[in-house]
Amino acid sequence: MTRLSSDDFRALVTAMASAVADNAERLTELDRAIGDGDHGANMQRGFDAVAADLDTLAAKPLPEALKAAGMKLVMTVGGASGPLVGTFFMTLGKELPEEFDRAGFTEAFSKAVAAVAARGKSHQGQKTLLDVLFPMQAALEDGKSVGEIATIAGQAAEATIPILATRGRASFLGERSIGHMDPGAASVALLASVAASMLEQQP
Amino acid sequence: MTRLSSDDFRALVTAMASAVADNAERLTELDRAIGDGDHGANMQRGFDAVAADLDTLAAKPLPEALKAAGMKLVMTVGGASGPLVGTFFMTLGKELPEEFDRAGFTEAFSKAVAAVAARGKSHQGQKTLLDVLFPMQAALEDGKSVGEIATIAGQAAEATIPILATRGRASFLGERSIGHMDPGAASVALLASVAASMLEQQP
Amino acid sequence: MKKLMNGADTILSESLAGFTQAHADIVTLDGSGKFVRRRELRPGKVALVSGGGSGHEPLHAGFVGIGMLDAACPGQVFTSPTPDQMVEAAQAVDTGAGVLFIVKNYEGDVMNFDMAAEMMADMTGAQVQQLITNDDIAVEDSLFTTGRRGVAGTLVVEKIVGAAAEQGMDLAGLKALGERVNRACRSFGVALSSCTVPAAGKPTFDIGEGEMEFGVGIHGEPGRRRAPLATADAIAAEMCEGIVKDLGQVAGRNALLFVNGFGGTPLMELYLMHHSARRLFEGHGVQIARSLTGSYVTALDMAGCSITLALLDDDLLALWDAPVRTAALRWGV
Amino acid sequence: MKKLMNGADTILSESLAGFTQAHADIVTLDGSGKFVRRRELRPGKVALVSGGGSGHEPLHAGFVGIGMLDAACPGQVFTSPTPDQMVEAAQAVDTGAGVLFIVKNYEGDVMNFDMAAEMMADMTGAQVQQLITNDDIAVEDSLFTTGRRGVAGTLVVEKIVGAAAEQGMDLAGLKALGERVNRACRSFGVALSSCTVPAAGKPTFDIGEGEMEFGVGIHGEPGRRRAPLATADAIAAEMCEGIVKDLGQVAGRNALLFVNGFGGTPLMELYLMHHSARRLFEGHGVQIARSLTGSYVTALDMAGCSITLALLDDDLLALWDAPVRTAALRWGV
Ligand SMILES: Nc1ncnc2c1ncn2[C@@H]1O[C@H](COP(=O)(O)OP(=O)(O)O)[C@@H](O)[C@H]1O
Ligand SMILES: Nc1ncnc2c1ncn2[C@@H]1O[C@H](COP(=O)(O)OP(=O)(O)O)[C@@H](O)[C@H]1O
Ligand SMILES: [Mg+2]
Ligand SMILES: [Mg+2]
Ligand SMILES: [Mg+2]
Ligand SMILES: [Mg+2]
Repeated sequence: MTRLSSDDFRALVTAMASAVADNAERLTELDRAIGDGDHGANMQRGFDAVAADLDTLAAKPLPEALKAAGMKLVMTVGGASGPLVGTFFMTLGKELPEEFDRAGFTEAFSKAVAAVAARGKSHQGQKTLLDVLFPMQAALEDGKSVGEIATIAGQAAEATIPILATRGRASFLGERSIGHMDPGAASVALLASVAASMLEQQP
Repeated sequence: MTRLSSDDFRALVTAMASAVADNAERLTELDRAIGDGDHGANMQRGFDAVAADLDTLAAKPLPEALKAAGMKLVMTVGGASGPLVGTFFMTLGKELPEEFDRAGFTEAFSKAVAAVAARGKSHQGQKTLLDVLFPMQAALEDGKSVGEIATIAGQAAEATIPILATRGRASFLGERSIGHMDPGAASVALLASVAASMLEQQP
Repeated sequence: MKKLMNGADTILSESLAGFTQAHADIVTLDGSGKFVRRRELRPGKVALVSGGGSGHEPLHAGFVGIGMLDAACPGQVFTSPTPDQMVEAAQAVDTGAGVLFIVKNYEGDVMNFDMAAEMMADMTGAQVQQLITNDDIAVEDSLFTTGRRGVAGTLVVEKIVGAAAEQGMDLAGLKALGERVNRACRSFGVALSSCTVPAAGKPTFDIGEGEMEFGVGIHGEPGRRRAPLATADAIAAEMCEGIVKDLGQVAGRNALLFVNGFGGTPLMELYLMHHSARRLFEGHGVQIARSLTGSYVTALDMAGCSITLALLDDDLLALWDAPVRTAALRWGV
Repeated sequence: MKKLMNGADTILSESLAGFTQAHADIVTLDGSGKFVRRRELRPGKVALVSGGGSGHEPLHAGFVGIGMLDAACPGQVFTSPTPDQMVEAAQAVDTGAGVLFIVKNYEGDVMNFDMAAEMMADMTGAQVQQLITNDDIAVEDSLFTTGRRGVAGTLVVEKIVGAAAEQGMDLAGLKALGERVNRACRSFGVALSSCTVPAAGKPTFDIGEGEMEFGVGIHGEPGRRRAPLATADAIAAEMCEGIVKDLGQVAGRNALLFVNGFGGTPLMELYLMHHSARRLFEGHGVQIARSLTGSYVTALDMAGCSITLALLDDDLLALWDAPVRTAALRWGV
């Protein structure tokens, strides 16, 4: 059984927020190529807001903290990524018991991914962040290690490059969307790698 | 006694129109520096219109032809140069007898210059085309040759460079008008040199 | 980047403050800056709420007022607003007859308005309906994709639905009317320059001196293709032919011709495009019964324009003509 | 140069054609394209005729209509129109009560309108008066020079004089009124980019990424000085302080604050400037009683804006508020 302590949660959120800030320019650059050039700024605004609220959040039990963080993201990120990333954390919080094993986490994660797909009316293969979330889910189900999952997430983000977008702003470009990494996919891979390096350090 | 034949008039107008066309870009460039970048286009529009009307104009006696050419310039050039250059030719036509000697021409020229100054409510030393017209008038009065007058006109145009403009668009620039040749002055010097080379070829 | 601003983080709030000061007779800004609302509501009227990313000014706040919207929610530049904005706006302007959200078809906007509608239903049981605009034919339509963007036609929908709401039409009727107007509108855009998002500080796309982006939207996103810059007539021809083809039967129909500037293109060029487009549409037998020319649905400082043709029957023309009093559109009152 | 046009030699005529087609309910274009006139004249009303170089759209043709101008004469781009245009326009719209020429203070405009007035007097004995606007404080004034330029304040003069003409004021009264309004107006402009004259094909001046032209007019002429690009607040402060200083006593006065875009600057920035300027003027005790924000007196595609403050007493405010129905300004009718 795992139990993420309030300190772990703090550390995780802080690390995610600083990774997003450090990568905001790169994410925006990706969005400039096939979107509208705001993805980095959107994500940074959201994670900064969550980090600013950390004292309140960390005082809650983990599921509640995740739900509140997700709601905060919804209320601050805006754009397409706001409802999607927000829904992911809200659902994860809703589905995760306070104490959970790998199977419990995997189940909650799967439900969160399904909620994102439902919110986006989208599925795998459309050049969106789902193209990283689904492979992560499969890797979880396959029993892959935390480090392996992060690697898979990074590869999945790379694998969005040749895809023709049919969802999100990039879909407006038709054929011209081919040859660029999806910014939302890059964000999710980034968050996965942050989470992995945190959890790997755990005893 | 001189009498400008209808063919001479034709040749003169044609030469002026093509000189203006050839120099339009240079004149506009001068106007871009301290004006609004249209002087070449304005003059070209006017002289093209006069040239297009040449058959009608050349059929008239010289004074009438000059008046009509001036009126045509007024109706087509626009801007500040239209009323000024137009007034010059209109007045010259009004004041010039059909047959004239140097004194008669000098008198008509002086009246035309005075009419321009009245129209512009301006005088010498303000960085305008008057800074070429007045020296030309003085040279005429001094009995200078046609070629000398053209040279003086050219020098007078050059001499507008250090002047601080107090009339015309360049006056809006204050100190920044210093260091640039006045476009209207350049136009008048150009017309003077065309007239000189025509008249010098006369027997 | 050259903009009249104090900083990328305050440009939006300062601009909104100026907007509401300048039009204090028509609108007010909610205390937290979350939405712009009509100063005086009309009890019993269905409330119309729109919104979207900022940078498209005067859309949408410039269309708040008598005969058009009741509230507009401005997001960050080119970023859809968040659900709390729509919820608070809807609560502020709902006088009991229900709320219609008018949403441009971008997934960000659609999802955020969806969440807001769900929250409204959960929290207050208020009647909320959504109307999606998607008039941009530069994007291929399909059930399995995001579909077409909502662009300048949104103004036409907001004007006509706004007039009907003012006249007392109910929520279901307004949604159906809006869908009908949206189906009657087709738009196509071309850009001669990129725009520059304040936070990004540099142009969204690079474009050469002799090039244009054909089939652009209103976010500085690249268009369907890059093409050599052509004459206005050639550009208008390709835009108008596309619109006519997509509309199908147009001969003998009355229409509104709306030439919309993207922010960096002056009126001289827009009227020239009007001239060109009118001739082309008239060649197809369209009767240009109404005209609108100006920069109404913009993309910051982008140069270029869109052409919208809206086929309007007599009922819709009458609603177009009905009085409107907003910051950006005003007639009859 | 990137413009939506077919050629530099036809841009003006095609744009004018589009303008008059788009606003056929308000204006007509004279057959030879020499002037735009109000579709329906009001017999017995003094005729107001303005004009100037093109490239400032919607000025002046966009202000032809009920409550404003009776005719506008468009010159070539940035080149004043020719006397035949004013003469023919005046003859077409004079219904016997005389004609007032409203002329921005540029020597080209002044001389061409002068010649037209002389011709009118010679030919027809018609009553013609002239009203010169010169609101631009960026230029030092002097009796011995060209003096100040007429810029955005011209709109305010045309609106207020137009309203009084509609109400039946006579020619002498209108001229005096116009001079009073002109004296109450002060403007100052700043450019972030040059404009490009179609016939020239390249920008009138070169300007670096971090620079602005301070004290520009509306022809892409260089300003009083080149300065490093500053924040909106700093720019507005220098503009507004100059205006207040020039106006003298402003505390406790009612005013119209007019933030005017030059063609390439979007509304978001103009409203931000409104916000900044309003605070500065209010700091001097000015009561901002009316606002106008938009691109009304432009310089082709130039980026930047001017700020105009017009001190208006109750009479002038009432005339500002009076109904107007033109292509570009419309309220109350
Ligand atoms: N329908 C959708 N389903 C899943 N992901 C989506 C969908 N639409 C957009 N996205 C994701 O959102 C990302 C864009 O986010 P962002 O740039 O913040 O918002 P916006 O597109 O509104 O500017 C895309 O890269 C993509 O991964
Ligand atoms: N008041 C004046 N008196 C004499 N010449 C003038 C006056 N005003 C302008 N000019 C001349 O006109 C020239 C500019 O002509 P042009 O560029 O065609 O007109 P505009 O200034 O209206 O654009 C100036 O270079 C100057 O020589
Ligand atoms: Mg984006
Ligand atoms: Mg000039
Ligand atoms: Mg966005
Ligand atoms: Mg000029």
